[in-house]
Amino acid sequence: MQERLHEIVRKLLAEGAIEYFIGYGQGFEPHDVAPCFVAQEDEVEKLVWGPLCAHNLSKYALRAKELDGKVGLLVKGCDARAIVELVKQHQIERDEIVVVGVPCQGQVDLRKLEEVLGLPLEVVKGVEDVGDDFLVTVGEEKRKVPKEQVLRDKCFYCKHPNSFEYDFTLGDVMPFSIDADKGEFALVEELEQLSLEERRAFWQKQFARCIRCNACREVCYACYCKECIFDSLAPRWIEKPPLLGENEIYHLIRALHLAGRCIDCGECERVCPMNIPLGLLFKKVQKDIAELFDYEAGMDLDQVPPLIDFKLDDQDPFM
Amino acid sequence: MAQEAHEEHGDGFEPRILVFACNWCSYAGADLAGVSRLQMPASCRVIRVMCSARVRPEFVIAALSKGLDGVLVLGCHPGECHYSEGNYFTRRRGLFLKQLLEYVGIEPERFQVRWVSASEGAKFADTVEEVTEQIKALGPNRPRAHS
Amino acid sequence: MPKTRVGVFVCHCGNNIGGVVRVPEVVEFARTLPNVVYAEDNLYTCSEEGLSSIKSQIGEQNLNRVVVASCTPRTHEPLFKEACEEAGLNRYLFEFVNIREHCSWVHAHEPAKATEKAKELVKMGVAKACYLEPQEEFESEVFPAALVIGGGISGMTAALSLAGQGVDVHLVERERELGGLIRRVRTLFPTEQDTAEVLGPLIERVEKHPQITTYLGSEVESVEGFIGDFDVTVASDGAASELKVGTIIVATGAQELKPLELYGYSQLPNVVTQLDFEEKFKRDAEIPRNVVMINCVGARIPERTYCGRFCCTTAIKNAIWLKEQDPDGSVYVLHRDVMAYGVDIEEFYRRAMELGVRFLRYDIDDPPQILGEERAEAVRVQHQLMGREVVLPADLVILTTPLVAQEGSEKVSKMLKVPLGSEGFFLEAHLKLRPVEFSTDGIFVCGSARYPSNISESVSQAYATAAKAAIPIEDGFVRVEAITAYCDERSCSACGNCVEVCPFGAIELQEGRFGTTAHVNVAQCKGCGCCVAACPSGSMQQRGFDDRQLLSMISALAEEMTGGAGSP
Amino acid sequence: MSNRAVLVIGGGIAGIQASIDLANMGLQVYLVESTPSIGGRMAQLDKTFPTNDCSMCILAPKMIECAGHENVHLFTYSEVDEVRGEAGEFKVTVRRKPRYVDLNRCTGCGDCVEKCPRRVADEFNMGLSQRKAIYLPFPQAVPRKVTIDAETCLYLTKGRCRLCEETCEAGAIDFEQQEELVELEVAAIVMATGFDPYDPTSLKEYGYGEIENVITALELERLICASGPTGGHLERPSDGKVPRTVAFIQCVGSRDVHYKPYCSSVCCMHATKEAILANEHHPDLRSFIFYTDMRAVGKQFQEYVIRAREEYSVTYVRSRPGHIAVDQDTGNPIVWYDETVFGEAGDRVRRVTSMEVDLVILCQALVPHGVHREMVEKLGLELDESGFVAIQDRLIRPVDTSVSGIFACGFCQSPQDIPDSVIQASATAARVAELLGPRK
Repeated sequence: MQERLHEIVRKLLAEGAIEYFIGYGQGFEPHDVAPCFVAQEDEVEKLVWGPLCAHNLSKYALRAKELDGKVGLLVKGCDARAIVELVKQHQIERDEIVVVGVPCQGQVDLRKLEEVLGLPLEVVKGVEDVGDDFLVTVGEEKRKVPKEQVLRDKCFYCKHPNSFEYDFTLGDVMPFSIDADKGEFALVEELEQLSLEERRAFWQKQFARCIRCNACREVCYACYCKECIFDSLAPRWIEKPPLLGENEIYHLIRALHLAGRCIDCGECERVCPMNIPLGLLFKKVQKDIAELFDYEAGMDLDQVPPLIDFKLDDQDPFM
Repeated sequence: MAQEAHEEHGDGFEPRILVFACNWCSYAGADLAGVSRLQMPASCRVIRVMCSARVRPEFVIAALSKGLDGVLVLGCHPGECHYSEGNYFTRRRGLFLKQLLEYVGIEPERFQVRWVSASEGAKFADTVEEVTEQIKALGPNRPRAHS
Repeated sequence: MPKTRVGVFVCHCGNNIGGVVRVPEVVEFARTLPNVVYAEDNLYTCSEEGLSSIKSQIGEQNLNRVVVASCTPRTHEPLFKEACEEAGLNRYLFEFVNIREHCSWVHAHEPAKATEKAKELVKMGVAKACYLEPQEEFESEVFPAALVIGGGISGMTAALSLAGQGVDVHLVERERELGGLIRRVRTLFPTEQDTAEVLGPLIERVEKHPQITTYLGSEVESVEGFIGDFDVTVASDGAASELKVGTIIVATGAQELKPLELYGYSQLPNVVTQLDFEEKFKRDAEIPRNVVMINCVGARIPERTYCGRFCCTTAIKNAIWLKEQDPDGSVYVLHRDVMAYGVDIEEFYRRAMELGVRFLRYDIDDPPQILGEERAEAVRVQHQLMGREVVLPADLVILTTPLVAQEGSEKVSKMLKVPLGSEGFFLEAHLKLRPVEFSTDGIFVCGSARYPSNISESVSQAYATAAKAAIPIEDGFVRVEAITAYCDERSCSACGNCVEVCPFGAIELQEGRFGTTAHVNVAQCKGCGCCVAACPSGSMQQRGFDDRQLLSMISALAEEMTGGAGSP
Repeated sequence: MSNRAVLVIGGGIAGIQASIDLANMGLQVYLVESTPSIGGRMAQLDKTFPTNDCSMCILAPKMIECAGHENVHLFTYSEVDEVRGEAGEFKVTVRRKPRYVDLNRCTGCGDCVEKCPRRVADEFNMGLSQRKAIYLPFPQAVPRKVTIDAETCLYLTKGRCRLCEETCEAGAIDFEQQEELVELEVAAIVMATGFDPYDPTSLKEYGYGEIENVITALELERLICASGPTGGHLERPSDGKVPRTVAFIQCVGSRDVHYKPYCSSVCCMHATKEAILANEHHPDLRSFIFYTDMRAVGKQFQEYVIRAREEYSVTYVRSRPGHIAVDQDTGNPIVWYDETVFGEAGDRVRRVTSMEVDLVILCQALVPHGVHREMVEKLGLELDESGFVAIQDRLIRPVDTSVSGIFACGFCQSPQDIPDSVIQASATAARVAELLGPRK
């Protein structure tokens, strides 16, 4: 599949169809994959593909704005929804970018892997997808690790293994489900089962740990505002020090702003240095938007976002 | 005065509730309550906005996180908005925000949306009464702003 | 940017506020608030004394913000803004705090709490005031023509008066001819003239008037825009004409209630309504000998609580008419109260009695009964004075029913974005002092569209609307209150939320020096602030209601009452 | 028409509204008011039906708007002396009565009022309290300037005192002030002279003036008004005790061929309002309204009456009392009336009975204002049988008088409530505008 990718990108660059291509490349550590920009044909070999390519590269599509030419992008099924949203939110023109869709059978959650191995990630030399398992190279030996042990949470209920939004595709894979009976919102529902007090305690604990490094915001494809309201001095929505109250405002307002925009790429949770389970917050947002307004972000260019739309017969508990 | 102050504060916790009222219906309703001398708990502080749709959900989040005991958003009845559709957006925002707040452990009673028309002075008074009672029952909203 | 200097004026409003809220304490507290350099109390801040004090203090203390804590902004705000302006302070640097309707009046028995609340409200007001900015009011032109919806007596009068004042008028009537409801009436109260004598010349004047364009068999299909610049589509037999007008008068009238299922109406041939009577019997049909009228049919009942105002007059008028046709015939009017208010109607009432019309009061809990199978033979009713039942022979029973809301009122209401009241009639801006205006500028209402009114009353209302509708047109412009939305293009990333939510299509994404950003058309913006709440980055803001101002109020309230709040 | 000035006679709500509309039409308005302040009867009302809006609260902004309008020229404490000419070119002489106060200097501070030793009945409070000989009619008065009442001022009547002069730091007192005649040329005239309450003394059967606790509706209005003589505390005249039962008698002098044959139009609602307000003051207070027909014919009026009955313990008794006696010990009036009751057989029978109450309110007829007749003569207008300004064509020209160029609105042309007066006021503006033709 990687070869097919190189082929396509080489061709795009040769034809001058794109100014550069954004895919995944080897990071400093063997286990570490990073976004990789390729502008020359002879660089395409740098591009890699595998179970460690978690990043949602769609955010880089915004780069196209600054260029005369186009940008090429490698896009997983899940991330493709971001492309649709960016077009819907007038941030990019679809024809400013060339999308290369890549089929995906699940990505590794490095934190889980570290736990399962009981070893520091540094020892991991590589990971391959071999169907129901990952083949993890630890030092010299190769270890089979069942996917259900190390898969990212969001990959359990993967709905889009194939990119449905592409100009070129690296082929199809069968839709798969590790755990069919485990619904998309299973984890949220568990939390909803708890009492209000328990939920409160849970979230207060999480929010209290936030150091407001803004990584979740920086990585989010939808946080493209020229000036974020959290950076504005007048009005000053939150004070700088990461106090619980301020953090709560920060995360709840982000959840609000992502309502109808969050496409479940899971980047915020992945990059959080404090391991705050932001997925649980944003999954809830998706769940409510779906249940209240029958809306799923990034699926339909023509569907109006839920909070800037209304129906005369929306439910009305307010009397 | 001290005597009277004592009597008045005898009942203990008096919630501080922020009320957003739209200029055309709810604020007029609140005025009517006043003109009709309908007595109600001294718990609410009204901020006048032209339309309930002006109320950023961010305001509600901020107010509750800063420790106010409750937020009440009042608008014209659906279909009666002076700007024809504003309150439909208010309704959707309200639906969504209520569930989000509840999810992170904020009692739903602390954030409420109600429709009060210019002729519903009594309804305004009743709503204030009712919401105040509900929030009294919950007790103070633990301020987090500086914890 | 000069230092913020806030002046606070707290009103006793006689003892309306002062009788509950400890005003001097509030003033003391105000003095401790950030940026407050002056505070005083007034017996009546709205009195000339209070106003002149505001003016002089603006000078002496060189205040650049003024906060008045008194009654509701909905009545007095313009007054205080004027005062500020007269003292050279931009009217938008004024903030109103309501400590009467929202405080002293509703916490009359809790002076301590009311006083605390008043302080907090003042604190919030001051916090907001600190962020107020001077504003220029946008002036928009008024297109020199008016639209009158409805060609009845009200509509025609309004049209003629407007034209008489030199205004071009478009008069739209749903029916194929002018005249409205009273075309079906034979004689008119109080002059008892034949309707034709009155209506004929009026219609002729309307048709002849060079400045009136009449659209018969036509309906207003859509209305877009705002005072001075309404785009109107009128549909006439499939064909549609596009009009531009500056102001609009609603004169759509009302319709007589058809009391189906009541007193055998629509089952018994000789049970009719007053309007049926006007149409059929008062023309050719022979005069019945014994007539019984029943008033308040379908009115002043739980399902329809209101009084039809002039139905009694109609009954009296027709009773007199009958008596004049046949002095020996018997005419009974069964009523619940004879609403003969004023001079003329009372005199009419007395004349009817002199002519031998019998008025019997009936009790709603023991209403009259119609006797007879095929047709009404008689009416049985409790005679209150005699204290026993009486049976009145009847050749004809006339039911007096009220006017009910005109068909299609909802459509007009939605189209013009003006409200309907509980009875389904149009709801004016203020029952007492703004009876023919809507809260929406440039739109007025007269006649029975507003509430059942007799001809004289409808015509007065029509003239009143003509006066009001002509003024902006003669002025040639209106000022738009500066509470409109605006976009900070530097931070706008053009997500388009504002464009989507704006109910007036006032916002567009346009290329500008900061790339593609949102742009607000002030003339179209009505200042609801919908877009502001939908803007994630806070680039979209509303004059006089921006995020800094509102958030500072919230912070001011959230703080403990130590008095150091929400300052810039 | 070249002359674009208009004379408005009467500074009540009708005159004020007409002036504002005319001024907004770009016309020069001369507003002549006989008392020291505009505001008229509405200023005396505590609340207004059916919304219970505080009357002064909605009137005050109008008064200020009117007086402050660049096109309105106020002539308070003035009277129309003479009118000559015809539509388009009336010549009017206005007589400015001496106020003995320099309006440009007076700050309305009230120091002089403090010092003035002479107390007289306060007409604004229907004589229920006293004012000084130098006075401000009411707190929101426009203009907010004091006036010396020449009839009662000690210096002007007895030649000594001048305390006010000594007190006034602004030096505004001017005893030399003479009456002033001002000549005006106007194209049209609007008459809005309003009403006076009919003096019910002549209806001996009701004992007004004899029985202390029998008062009129307008007196009660002042008694329950926060700015009234009792600061809004409802007290009955005889002993200052709070009444628990109040009887309202409707149609006192109205609908009565011996007095005023017409219906005064507003009394049914006025009484209902006062009964509601009284009950708001004292929730255990019960009211009985003795009426002939309950003429609640306006928007929300029936609903108002229903509310009065259901929520404010108001009982409506359909009867016209024939006589009011008094219990000498308690001072309680006793209302004699006949009513319909059910006999043993369940049949209705009329019987005469009586009811002892703490206070009786006479809802007296309302009649054209005192200046009315004189004004009508000066203007050469016709009157109708009831003494109101005659309207030639009620149907099509409801505000046109018998003289072209002269229009009438409000109570002077027929009994009506505030909204109807406001409507007619605006209607006169339209008629004037039609007469004068387009601007510029």
